[in-house]
Amino acid sequence: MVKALYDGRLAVDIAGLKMATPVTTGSGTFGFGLEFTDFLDLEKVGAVTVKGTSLEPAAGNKGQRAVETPSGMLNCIGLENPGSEYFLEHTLPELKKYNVPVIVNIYGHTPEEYGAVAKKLDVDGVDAVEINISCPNVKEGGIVFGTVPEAAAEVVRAVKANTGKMVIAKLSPNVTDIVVMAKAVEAAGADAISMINTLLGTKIDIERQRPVLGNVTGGLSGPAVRPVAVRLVYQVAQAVHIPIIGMGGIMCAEDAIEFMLAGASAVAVGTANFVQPDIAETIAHGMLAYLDRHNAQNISEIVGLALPNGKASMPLFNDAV
Amino acid sequence: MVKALYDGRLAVDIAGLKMATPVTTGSGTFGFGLEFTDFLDLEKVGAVTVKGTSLEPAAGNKGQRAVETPSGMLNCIGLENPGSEYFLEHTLPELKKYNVPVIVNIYGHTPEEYGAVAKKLDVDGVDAVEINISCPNVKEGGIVFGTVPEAAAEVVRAVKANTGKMVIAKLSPNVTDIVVMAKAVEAAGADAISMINTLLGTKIDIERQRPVLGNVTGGLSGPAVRPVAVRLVYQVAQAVHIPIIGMGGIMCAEDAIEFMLAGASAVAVGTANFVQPDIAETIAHGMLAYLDRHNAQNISEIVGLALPNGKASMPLFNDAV
Amino acid sequence: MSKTIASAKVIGQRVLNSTTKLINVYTPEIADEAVPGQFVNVKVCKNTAPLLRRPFGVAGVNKAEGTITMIYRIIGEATHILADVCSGDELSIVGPLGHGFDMSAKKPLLVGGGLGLAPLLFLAEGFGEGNTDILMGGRSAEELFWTKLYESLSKNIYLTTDDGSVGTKGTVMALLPQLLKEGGYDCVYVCGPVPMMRAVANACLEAGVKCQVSLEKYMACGLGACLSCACEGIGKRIKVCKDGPVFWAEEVGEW
Amino acid sequence: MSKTIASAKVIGQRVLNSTTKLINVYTPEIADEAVPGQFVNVKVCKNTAPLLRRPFGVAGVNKAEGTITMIYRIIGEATHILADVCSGDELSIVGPLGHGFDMSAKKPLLVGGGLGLAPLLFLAEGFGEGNTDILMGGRSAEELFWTKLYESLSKNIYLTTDDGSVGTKGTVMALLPQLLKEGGYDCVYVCGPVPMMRAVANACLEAGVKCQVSLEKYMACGLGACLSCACEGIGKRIKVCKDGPVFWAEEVGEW
Ligand SMILES: Cc1cc2nc3c(=O)[nH]c(=O)nc-3n(C[C@H](O)[C@H](O)[C@H](O)COP(=O)(O)OP(=O)(O)OC[C@H]3O[C@@H](n4cnc5c(N)ncnc54)[C@H](O)[C@@H]3O)c2cc1C
Ligand SMILES: Cc1cc2nc3c(=O)[nH]c(=O)nc-3n(C[C@H](O)[C@H](O)[C@H](O)COP(=O)(O)OP(=O)(O)OC[C@H]3O[C@@H](n4cnc5c(N)ncnc54)[C@H](O)[C@@H]3O)c2cc1C
Ligand SMILES: Cc1cc2nc3c(=O)[nH]c(=O)nc-3n(C[C@H](O)[C@H](O)[C@H](O)COP(=O)(O)O)c2cc1C
Ligand SMILES: Cc1cc2nc3c(=O)[nH]c(=O)nc-3n(C[C@H](O)[C@H](O)[C@H](O)COP(=O)(O)O)c2cc1C
Ligand code: FES
Ligand code: FES
Repeated sequence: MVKALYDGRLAVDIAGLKMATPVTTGSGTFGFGLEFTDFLDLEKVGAVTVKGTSLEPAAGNKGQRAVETPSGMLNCIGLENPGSEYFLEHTLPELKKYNVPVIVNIYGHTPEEYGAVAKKLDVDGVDAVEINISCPNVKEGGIVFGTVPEAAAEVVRAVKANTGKMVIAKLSPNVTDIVVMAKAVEAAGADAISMINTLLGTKIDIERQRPVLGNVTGGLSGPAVRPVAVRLVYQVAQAVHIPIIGMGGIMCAEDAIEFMLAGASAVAVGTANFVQPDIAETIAHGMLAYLDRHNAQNISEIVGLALPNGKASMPLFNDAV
Repeated sequence: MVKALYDGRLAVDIAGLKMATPVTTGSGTFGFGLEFTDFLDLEKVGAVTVKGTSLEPAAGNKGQRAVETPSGMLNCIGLENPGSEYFLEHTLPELKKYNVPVIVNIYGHTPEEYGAVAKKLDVDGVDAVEINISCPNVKEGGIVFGTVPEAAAEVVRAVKANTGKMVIAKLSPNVTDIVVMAKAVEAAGADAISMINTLLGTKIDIERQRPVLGNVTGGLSGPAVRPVAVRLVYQVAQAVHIPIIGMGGIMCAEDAIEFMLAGASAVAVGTANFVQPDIAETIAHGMLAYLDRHNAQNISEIVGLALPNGKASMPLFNDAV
Repeated sequence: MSKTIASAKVIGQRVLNSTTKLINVYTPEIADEAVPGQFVNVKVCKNTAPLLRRPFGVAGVNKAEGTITMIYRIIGEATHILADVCSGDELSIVGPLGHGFDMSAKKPLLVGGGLGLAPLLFLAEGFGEGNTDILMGGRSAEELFWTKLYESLSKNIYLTTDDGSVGTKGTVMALLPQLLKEGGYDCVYVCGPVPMMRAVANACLEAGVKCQVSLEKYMACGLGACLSCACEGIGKRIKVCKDGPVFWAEEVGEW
Repeated sequence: MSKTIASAKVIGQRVLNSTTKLINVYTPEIADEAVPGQFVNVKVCKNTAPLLRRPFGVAGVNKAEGTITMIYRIIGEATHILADVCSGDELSIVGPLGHGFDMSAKKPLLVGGGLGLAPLLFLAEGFGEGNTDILMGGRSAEELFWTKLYESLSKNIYLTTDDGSVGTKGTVMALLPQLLKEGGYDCVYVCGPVPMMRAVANACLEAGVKCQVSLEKYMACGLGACLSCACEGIGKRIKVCKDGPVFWAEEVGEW
């Protein structure tokens, strides 16, 4: 690259991870990235976060795995994945052909297992690991690590001890006080936080009188949850010093900017990839327009402006008429 | 009434509170009921649950108090109300002209204050009190009573000690484990549970770079939250023995039935009153049609059918084609 | 005065300028009841997003034909959808809502800006042809399709634009003091942006002329039930949707 | 074979029966690429509700005119909206998706029921006029608009209805065994309700005739990314949207 992408105006550095745009992808919503190359240029995505990967292959849940809800969807994939071995042998070499950072979302059933996956993935071509301690769809592990601060911290420590990569802890919204969780993973050494994973929900088929999803409950994502996600980012941003990757219902550049104003240093698009498969690239253009409109040079300048202690806020445009 | 409303097919008895239909109204979304008499017959609503009432009048929050979100809305009214005195003097006499049960939603800043309001409202014309221990929009009280089991129990006990009316405890969804909360209020003597109150959320105006709501955060309601609400009802219904009044995003009869299949013995319509001011009556007709379709005599027969131990489930209609 | 939920058939709509449209809908129950200053609450589609109804002032009524007119700015999700509805489509409309203007003035002056000119149009109609004067302020000539709408209703039309592209340069305040002094008006009716309404109300109080303002607050229900629109009035809490949207200037404690 | 997101203009749609419509849209990129058995993923409006795209089989293509045809049942939120779109409206369409049918059969028999007959129509077109026989099952005469659609494409049309109102009374299984024995077919292509596909696949396996099935699973992405549609294949996990929707009967481990 002779010239930085977008003149470097969208470049961000998340705890050492250099991204050409602040936009990554929600794990599990972008496959391994390769499924989307017909629609966008992977190198114009800030980073590709791939599907949750475990030590061994996993088949996930039986029965119906997804269903739409008002402005959202429930899923109970149950972390189906081909396993770390397969990923390293077949997927990573393909991803390495692209000049884009790769974040691997990982999960295990015990802290040791998390550590083992992290160690396995401590290879060239993987730029960061994101610890999924918040999946509502697997019984062992998953949600408990995401709701008990000490359990979460233990997982983070196990991963940190086993990798030289940057470590992101992904938080669950299904807690009374997310700030406690955020502080716990920060203290345990997480380099960044990503949030939010899905909200636990369910849907009942009233004619069959049974839950629609094979796993009974599933994770709610999409625009429906955005107000909750922005609120949680807003709270955590005031409590921790490590960067936040914000997500939950981002459908367009404006939504992404909302998260950044609330304190996220980067964002991820999840469910939106299903609706608009080129969205992870498209958002960059909307961000540039926003920077122009607000006379800002770099996207980092807007991070946290809406917070109470909101560093220099920019002049108020668009006064109510 | 010579003939019971709807031949009694929709009649339910919630811990002694007899309702002609299982449909009541979400507190704060139906005013004092009187605002809706142009649109529906109040006597065809199962019960009227009125706006949260406190000992003294309260002015609520400043600034913008509501904003739409995808398939939902945020509000930060902040429990503005004219106070219990005014309610007893001016509103209750009006409501008493209708042959419909009245549930008064109450809140206070201390357990003693909750008790005092309950005592004041222990009068003829009030059929039940609903304890709001879950309002996200007031700083003192409100949410803390809704997230700490012992605090919730204390409020319930204070109210029970001060009223002869049926007591409903209204739960907050903003907790890690709602079952613990439900069991706490049950053990403290609550006669019924209503759930859910709103999810805490926020929205940021990206041009003004400030939160939209005067109170920064607000409560998310409407169809967006329905999957979360149904999941919570489904969990609590398996854990307690007192009846549940289910709510959160009900827009039509089908949605109401979803809650009842998940274990709610009655339901409340909230945000939907703003969209379709006759909805609390209209839903009854959809319920009758459902009973006919499923060869059921009384609406109570469908309560909890979708639960795992789902009492006798009815034959499966509508098989996937 | 009773309110209804009506399924109103769209009769037609037309473009007023690049961001403003006028729509006529058939809804005899509401047309029969509505008085100037009242508004309606419109659901633009059946989906859950957009979820809430949107409030629009009644800009005119044809009782004979059973229609009402709304004039709206295409600004966000719902108004974009509204701009696409076709003749024959049905809209769910709740109304009429709120309280209208006091109609006892002998010599009324209407003052409006932006979409505030929509409810005032119905007011001009209510006072009858040639019985009102109107002072309107806009950003530029682009907004002056309004003069065409008022031409046949008001006697004198006074104009100001921020850029001076038509009429007097400045805000309505550039003309108002003189009009109040020399026009012999016994009541001023103002609807527009808050700074305009506040300035006009103050000028009227000073000049000893009665003044009614039409407030706008974010509304969820429009029925007085949700308290989204509640604010401080002098000595009491008021709900803009139910106690208003029209208030005497001196009733307003919080703009 | 590359996929696109296209903004496709609606050319027109027509009613096939009380709950079924046929729609033509102009989308040359997809028309150029699509082969029988593939599907497209359609966003019916810009709102966030309905949120997800909806998958529909490609029921026909006119490469010369750049159009594709879909046939759909009006069943829920999205298809109700789709039924209301007008000529000239734009739909966002992602496609073509998945893998098509194997086209190497010399004497193909198509077997379908319900909307499964939509993708088979394109398959009949693909084999060329008069080169396919079709066995179709329906509930009653109401569904038999399909015969009209196949008339000019397939040579023999065999019919069964549950109620016997047209054709043979019963399911397709009332005729299939005999057809397999006497028809000389070298491959059967089946698309319809799961019980039908399973029965047909078993009968084919027994009769030693090759058989392709087109599966339907709830899909969120249609791109192989979300695993909503993943299920057990023989010896490996398969994604219906990407590895299918067409599979050889013996690949399917879980219906
Ligand atoms: C009593 C009253 C009368 C009105 N009369 C007119 C009129 O005659 N013509 C006209 O063009 N506009 C009128 N408005 C404003 C109109 O309601 C908003 O422009 C409309 O709701 C915007 O909807 P949207 O989905 O297109 O935009 P959104 O994207 O929802 O919002 C755009 C802007 O409109 C404001 N707004 C949105 N919803 C509401 C609401 N429910 N209540 C108040 N403000 C809202 C938002 O705060 C935002 O600033 C009136 C408002 C009120 C309260
Ligand atoms: C590969 C494939 C091809 C299809 N081809 C056709 C076709 O040619 N013609 C046709 O009429 N239908 C077809 N369908 C089914 C069609 O996708 C659904 O009928 C449609 O999505 C219903 O949308 P709705 O909003 O109207 O109904 P909803 O209210 O969303 O659902 C109604 C029913 O459709 C099912 N459904 C909804 N969304 C999906 C989805 N994303 N994927 C799978 N099932 C879903 C639901 O489980 C439910 O039983 C196909 C489905 C798949 C997976
Ligand atoms: C189908 C699906 C699969 C997901 N799989 C994972 C996963 O494997 N690991 C993980 O940490 N999060 C997973 N998520 C959560 C998303 O990464 C994201 O946190 C969440 O969906 C919120 O973002 P959104 O609303 O933009 O989708 C999944 C979400 C969906 C919808
Ligand atoms: C504008 C508004 C005001 C509310 N006020 C109260 C209240 O005073 N007390 C209370 O317990 N709940 C209050 N709620 C919560 C509702 O009663 C209900 O629990 C919640 O909105 C979920 O239901 P819904 O999604 O159907 O609206 C309020 C909700 C809204 C939208
Ligand atoms: S908008 Fe609900 S009270 Fe005024
Ligand atoms: S629908 Fe997403 S993988 Fe098949």
